[in-house]
Amino acid sequence: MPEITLIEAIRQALDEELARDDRVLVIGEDVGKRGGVFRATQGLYEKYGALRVFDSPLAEASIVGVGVGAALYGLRPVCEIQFADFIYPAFNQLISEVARMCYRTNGEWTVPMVIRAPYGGGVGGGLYHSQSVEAFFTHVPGLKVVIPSNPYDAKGLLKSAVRDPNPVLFFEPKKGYRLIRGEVPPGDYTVPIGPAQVSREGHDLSLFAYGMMHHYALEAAVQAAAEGISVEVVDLRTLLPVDRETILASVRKTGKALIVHEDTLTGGYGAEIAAIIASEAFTDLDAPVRRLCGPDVPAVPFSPSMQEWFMLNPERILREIRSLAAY
Amino acid sequence: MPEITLIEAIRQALDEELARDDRVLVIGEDVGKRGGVFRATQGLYEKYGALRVFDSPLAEASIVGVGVGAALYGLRPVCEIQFADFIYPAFNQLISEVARMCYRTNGEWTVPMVIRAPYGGGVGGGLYHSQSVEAFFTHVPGLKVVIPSNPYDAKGLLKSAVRDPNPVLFFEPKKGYRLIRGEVPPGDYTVPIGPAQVSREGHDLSLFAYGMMHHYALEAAVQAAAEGISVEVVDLRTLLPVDRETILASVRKTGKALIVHEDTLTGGYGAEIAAIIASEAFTDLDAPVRRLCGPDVPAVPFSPSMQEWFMLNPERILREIRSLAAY
Amino acid sequence: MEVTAEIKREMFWTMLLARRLDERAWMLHRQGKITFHVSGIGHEAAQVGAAFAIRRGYDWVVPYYRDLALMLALGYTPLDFFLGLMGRRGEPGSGARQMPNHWSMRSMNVVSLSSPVSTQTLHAVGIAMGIKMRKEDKVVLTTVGEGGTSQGEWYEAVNWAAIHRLPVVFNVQNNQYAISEPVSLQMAVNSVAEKARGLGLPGVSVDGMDAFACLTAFQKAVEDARAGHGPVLIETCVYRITPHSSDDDDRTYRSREEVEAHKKDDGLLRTRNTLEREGVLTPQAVDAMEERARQIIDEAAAQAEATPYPPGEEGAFPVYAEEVRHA
Amino acid sequence: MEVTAEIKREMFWTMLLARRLDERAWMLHRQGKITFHVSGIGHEAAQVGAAFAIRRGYDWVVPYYRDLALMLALGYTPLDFFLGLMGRRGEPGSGARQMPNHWSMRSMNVVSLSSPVSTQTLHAVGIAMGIKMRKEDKVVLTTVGEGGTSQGEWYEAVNWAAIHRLPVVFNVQNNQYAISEPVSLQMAVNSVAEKARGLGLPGVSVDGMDAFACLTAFQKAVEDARAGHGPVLIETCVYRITPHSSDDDDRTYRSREEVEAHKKDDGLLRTRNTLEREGVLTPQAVDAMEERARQIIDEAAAQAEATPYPPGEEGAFPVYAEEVRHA
Ligand SMILES: Cc1ncc(C[n+]2csc(CCOP(=O)(O)OP(=O)(O)O)c2C)c(N)n1
Ligand SMILES: Cc1ncc(C[n+]2csc(CCOP(=O)(O)OP(=O)(O)O)c2C)c(N)n1
Ligand SMILES: [Mg+2]
Ligand SMILES: [Mg+2]
Repeated sequence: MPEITLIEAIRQALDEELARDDRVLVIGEDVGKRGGVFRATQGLYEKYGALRVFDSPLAEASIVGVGVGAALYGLRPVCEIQFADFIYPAFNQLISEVARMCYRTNGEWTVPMVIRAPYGGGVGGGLYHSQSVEAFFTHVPGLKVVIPSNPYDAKGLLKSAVRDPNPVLFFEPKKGYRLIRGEVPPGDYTVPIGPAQVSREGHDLSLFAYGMMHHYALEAAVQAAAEGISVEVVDLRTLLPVDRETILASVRKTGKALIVHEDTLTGGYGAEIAAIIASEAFTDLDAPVRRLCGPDVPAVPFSPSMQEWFMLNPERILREIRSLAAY
Repeated sequence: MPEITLIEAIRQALDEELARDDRVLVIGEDVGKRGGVFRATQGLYEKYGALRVFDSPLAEASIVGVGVGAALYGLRPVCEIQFADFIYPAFNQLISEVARMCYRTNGEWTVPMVIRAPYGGGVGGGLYHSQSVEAFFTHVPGLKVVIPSNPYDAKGLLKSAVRDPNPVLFFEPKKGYRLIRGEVPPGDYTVPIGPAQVSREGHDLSLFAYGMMHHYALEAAVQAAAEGISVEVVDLRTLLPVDRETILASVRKTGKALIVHEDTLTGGYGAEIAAIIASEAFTDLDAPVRRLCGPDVPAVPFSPSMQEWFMLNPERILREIRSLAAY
Repeated sequence: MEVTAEIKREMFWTMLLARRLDERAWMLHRQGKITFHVSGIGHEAAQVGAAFAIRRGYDWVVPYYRDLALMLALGYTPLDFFLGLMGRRGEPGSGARQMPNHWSMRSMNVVSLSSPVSTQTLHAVGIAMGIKMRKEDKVVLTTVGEGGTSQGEWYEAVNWAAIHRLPVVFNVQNNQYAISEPVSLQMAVNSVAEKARGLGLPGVSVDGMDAFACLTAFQKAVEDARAGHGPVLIETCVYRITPHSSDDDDRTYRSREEVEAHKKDDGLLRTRNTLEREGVLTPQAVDAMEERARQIIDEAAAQAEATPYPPGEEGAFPVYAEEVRHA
Repeated sequence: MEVTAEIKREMFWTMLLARRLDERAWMLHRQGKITFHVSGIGHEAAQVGAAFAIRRGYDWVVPYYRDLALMLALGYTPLDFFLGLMGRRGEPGSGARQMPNHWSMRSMNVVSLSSPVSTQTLHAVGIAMGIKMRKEDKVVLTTVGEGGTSQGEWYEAVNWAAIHRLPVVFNVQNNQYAISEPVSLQMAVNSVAEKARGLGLPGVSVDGMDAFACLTAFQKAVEDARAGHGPVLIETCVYRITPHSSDDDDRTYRSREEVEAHKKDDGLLRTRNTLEREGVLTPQAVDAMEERARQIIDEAAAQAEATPYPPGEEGAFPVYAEEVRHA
């Protein structure tokens, strides 16, 4: 099987979905001739034309709001927000409209649509090109939230998202766009939205992560193994709905839970996972549930020194693993 | 001391702060002649004039964004969002600007401002006049988030908010506006932002709540006492920064924690409290941390029957208390 | 298109039915049988002018909460209306999840409405994108209040439609107030039509008390849009004869004289006079219509009152499309 | 106000310095010494025209990221610029937390900038509210790109200022592109000035390659705003001679011929020719300026390179005003 990058997997998924279903269209800033600032839509404008690979005005509320209209009409819009940091102008549309159209109409209308956005730090992007925004949306019933960590999942999950009858927020760890390579079969396949994946089995503790942090978690787990600590790593992949079964099964097995995310700690996604474990696996726990997350500052600072201070890495995860294993 | 309503306490705080400091101004929809749709600003337009009690265009991004500018200039804006449900158009300003002005300028600029909004359900307001929105903001470093439950705190905390050098989101449980009465001294006093309050001592379990749910929690605690269950009730009051000390001290004493909020469960504020307790009070816990929250649907439905289904009440809290106490 | 006597009578009948329904709603509110009403009195002539200009059931409609007359013209029934007011089982738009006047009628291409103003305008544009992609000759009619035009999302929608010459007729029902705020606090120009011109589309202001002037204006706009000449904005100058809603007290911000003066020039009266003068209606025919309206309304109200609330647990779904039971 | 020879030379010097600094930034990027640059080449004449029209240090400035020449005119130094580019300790606007070109200079009433486009326009309006409240005769100059005018927040800001006749000069630097998207995908009108007129304020388009035409236009606007006649919008028609940023490749969306043609009519060249023709500058004087610029730039770049990064842990503050250490 060919090895491709994360961004190429995404591009392939878009290309194949555009080819498969003429209701699919891509809407976003610079997605046309420019092929997207990260090249996720490269070549698609030439292939499918300006109406199906649509350069929007510089207005995110519009990208999502027009997407809603298109979905109501019967199309399958895939909206691109250029950086996750710029999703906030669309927040009203996402919360007030996208998330609750189905509920508020008792199912008379639904808005099958995908909102894609590159997220995350470690790329020298400073406060406004590094943000992790998932926690704002994992609190919102009616949305699905997906974060792939590798090319295989990215392609398969994005295809599932396009075909899902519900709105799906699809956040892509942009630091991994060209860094992360993996085997991806050419042609059609899907990865279901919902199930998390145990990406490494272990029995001393369970480590839950997603996106770039999942890679660091795996690295740390390998090093921990060398020290005799057996870490089970779970790639959450779908953040909403939460895959409680996989999470709880793992904790019941290992008795210890470490949740790792790049987003800031307080009120982050990890809080929900910790709360679920604390409530549902109480009697199985041999140690407190730990969270290793970004520091509670507004976002990643620009200067390389402060960026490094902010970001997690395998070494810091390993330290936390050691500490928890020793509890 | 005179007994006044929650809304009157808020009106008094605004009135007194406008009188005390000529940098204070109120900005919002219908806050002028109309005196606010809930009458929080009644009489203030007549007293302080159209520039200091300012009827904004129907545009929440503007209300907050113009507030930021006014704060940068040196004023102390108190922005009113007519219903918390309508805060989303201002989300970009709140997250990208308000929360991080201080951090991103290394303190060169700060935005001392208050954003007030009535929130919560049980008022027949349906999906868009009933929302609890606090969890979107308790995840945001740089903001302070305050929710008073009674007139005394409301007046004292609002005054603290106006005088705080940081941006403060001030959410008011609108169901209690006229329902909740309490003693409030005339004239100036403040209640500090930060500390939670143990509103009822107990030793069998700790119940954490805020806003309207705090009242229901107290009611339930009284009934529980009659059954021989001693419930310690904590009114969180300031949601961000989190008062970890008060929370943990209570759990260490009782060994059991129940978190109650009206907002939906998944990713709600209760998740953070549960996560903190699970991590910091692990060895003190005699039972799983429980959350009793709104159901995971987009918001409160309109029909009285479904509204009742959605909303918590003292009876449901009491049932949860019994169950946890029996663990 | 010729406006036959029959069409004129039908227009008058729709206006009359809307008015009497609306008055009944106010009465039900006074009787404590409903908790909330938002009224369209004063807007009927303009709405009927719009409704009769489109191909109903073929073209798309994205309405706002004052559009009772428009909705009746589209086949919405008095029973539907009362079920909505009372939040009863079988309310067609939302299964009683939404507040009254939050219409949705898929069979007639009428899209669901939320409460935050102006979000729907972007949906209209998205639908028009679909129409353009599919090379249909349909038109989208969307409505909003003049206060709503202060929202950024409204501007973005009109701008997008103008850029891509989409078949949208933007109707702004300028009733001179947004709750308490007069137009002069929403815009610096004399009419919303001027705003349209600044965005590159035709802007037309029409006397909204004149149903037939409105009809003509909308017919022209619809024709142009259908022919591919791009969007048009029509401002219908109406007057909100009632308070903003049953929660409002308009005596705080406008004089009784002002309101009374407008009542005398009301669209329903004017249409009646015109049609009687033209010989299209006789006083007897009007009396008969009044009688018919009363009967229909009595029956519908009684039927709605006899309908139970939905079971509360129905509030639990459909959060996701998979949970839809009644679509 | 007379434009003396000295002023003209100073304007030219500022443009020249900005250009050479900018070119050096591109060189540093090619050398791998910096990771990111966003360029103002092609905008200098217009920016200098604006800068010299206000009372610097007295009036307020709310800039955007291309405003290097404007900032230099306000006292921002080449060292400041390099510290920002390199993320070094002591970077004045943000302590190296922000990406390059995210200026802030409180001593000169220059407000901090974020990355999401157009949010700042509302801040300018809020500052003007303060000016009006305090009855000062100050003016606010705020800038944005033409793409930024597609954002709802921009519209809301201009609308608010127009309604209340606030002393704001809105400068839109129309460089014909928003990254890859031409103006025709942002608006249906031929100039941003037309949009202004639709909102009820004067809109002026001026040749942004002509520094003195810009100066005149801004002087008039500033005078009007200062005199209380309300806001003015000035569109400076410039051209972005470089790619959008160092991350961009503009060959995907515009021809080399187009770019070369604009280089020949560049504002720096034109000003030089004009001033030489007028006898205000000699070729020798220009050479001397070039030499001085080179020296200043060499020194500043070397000094910045010799400056360390801030300690990473400084990223921990100041999230709240209480934590400010360097203000
Ligand atoms: C985003 C948002 N903010 C505030 C409100 C509260 N609100 C409901 S209607 C209204 C006034 C609307 O005025 P206008 O658009 O002129 O329509 P009208 O009611 O006059 O027909 C306001 C402020 C809202 N619904 N949505
Ligand atoms: C809200 C938001 N969306 C997207 C971006 C990404 N982005 C940065 S600059 C830019 C184009 C800006 O174009 P324009 O306003 O014309 O200014 P110019 O760069 O041409 O000076 C875009 C899309 C952003 N910064 N903010
Ligand atoms: Mg109105
Ligand atoms: Mg541009």
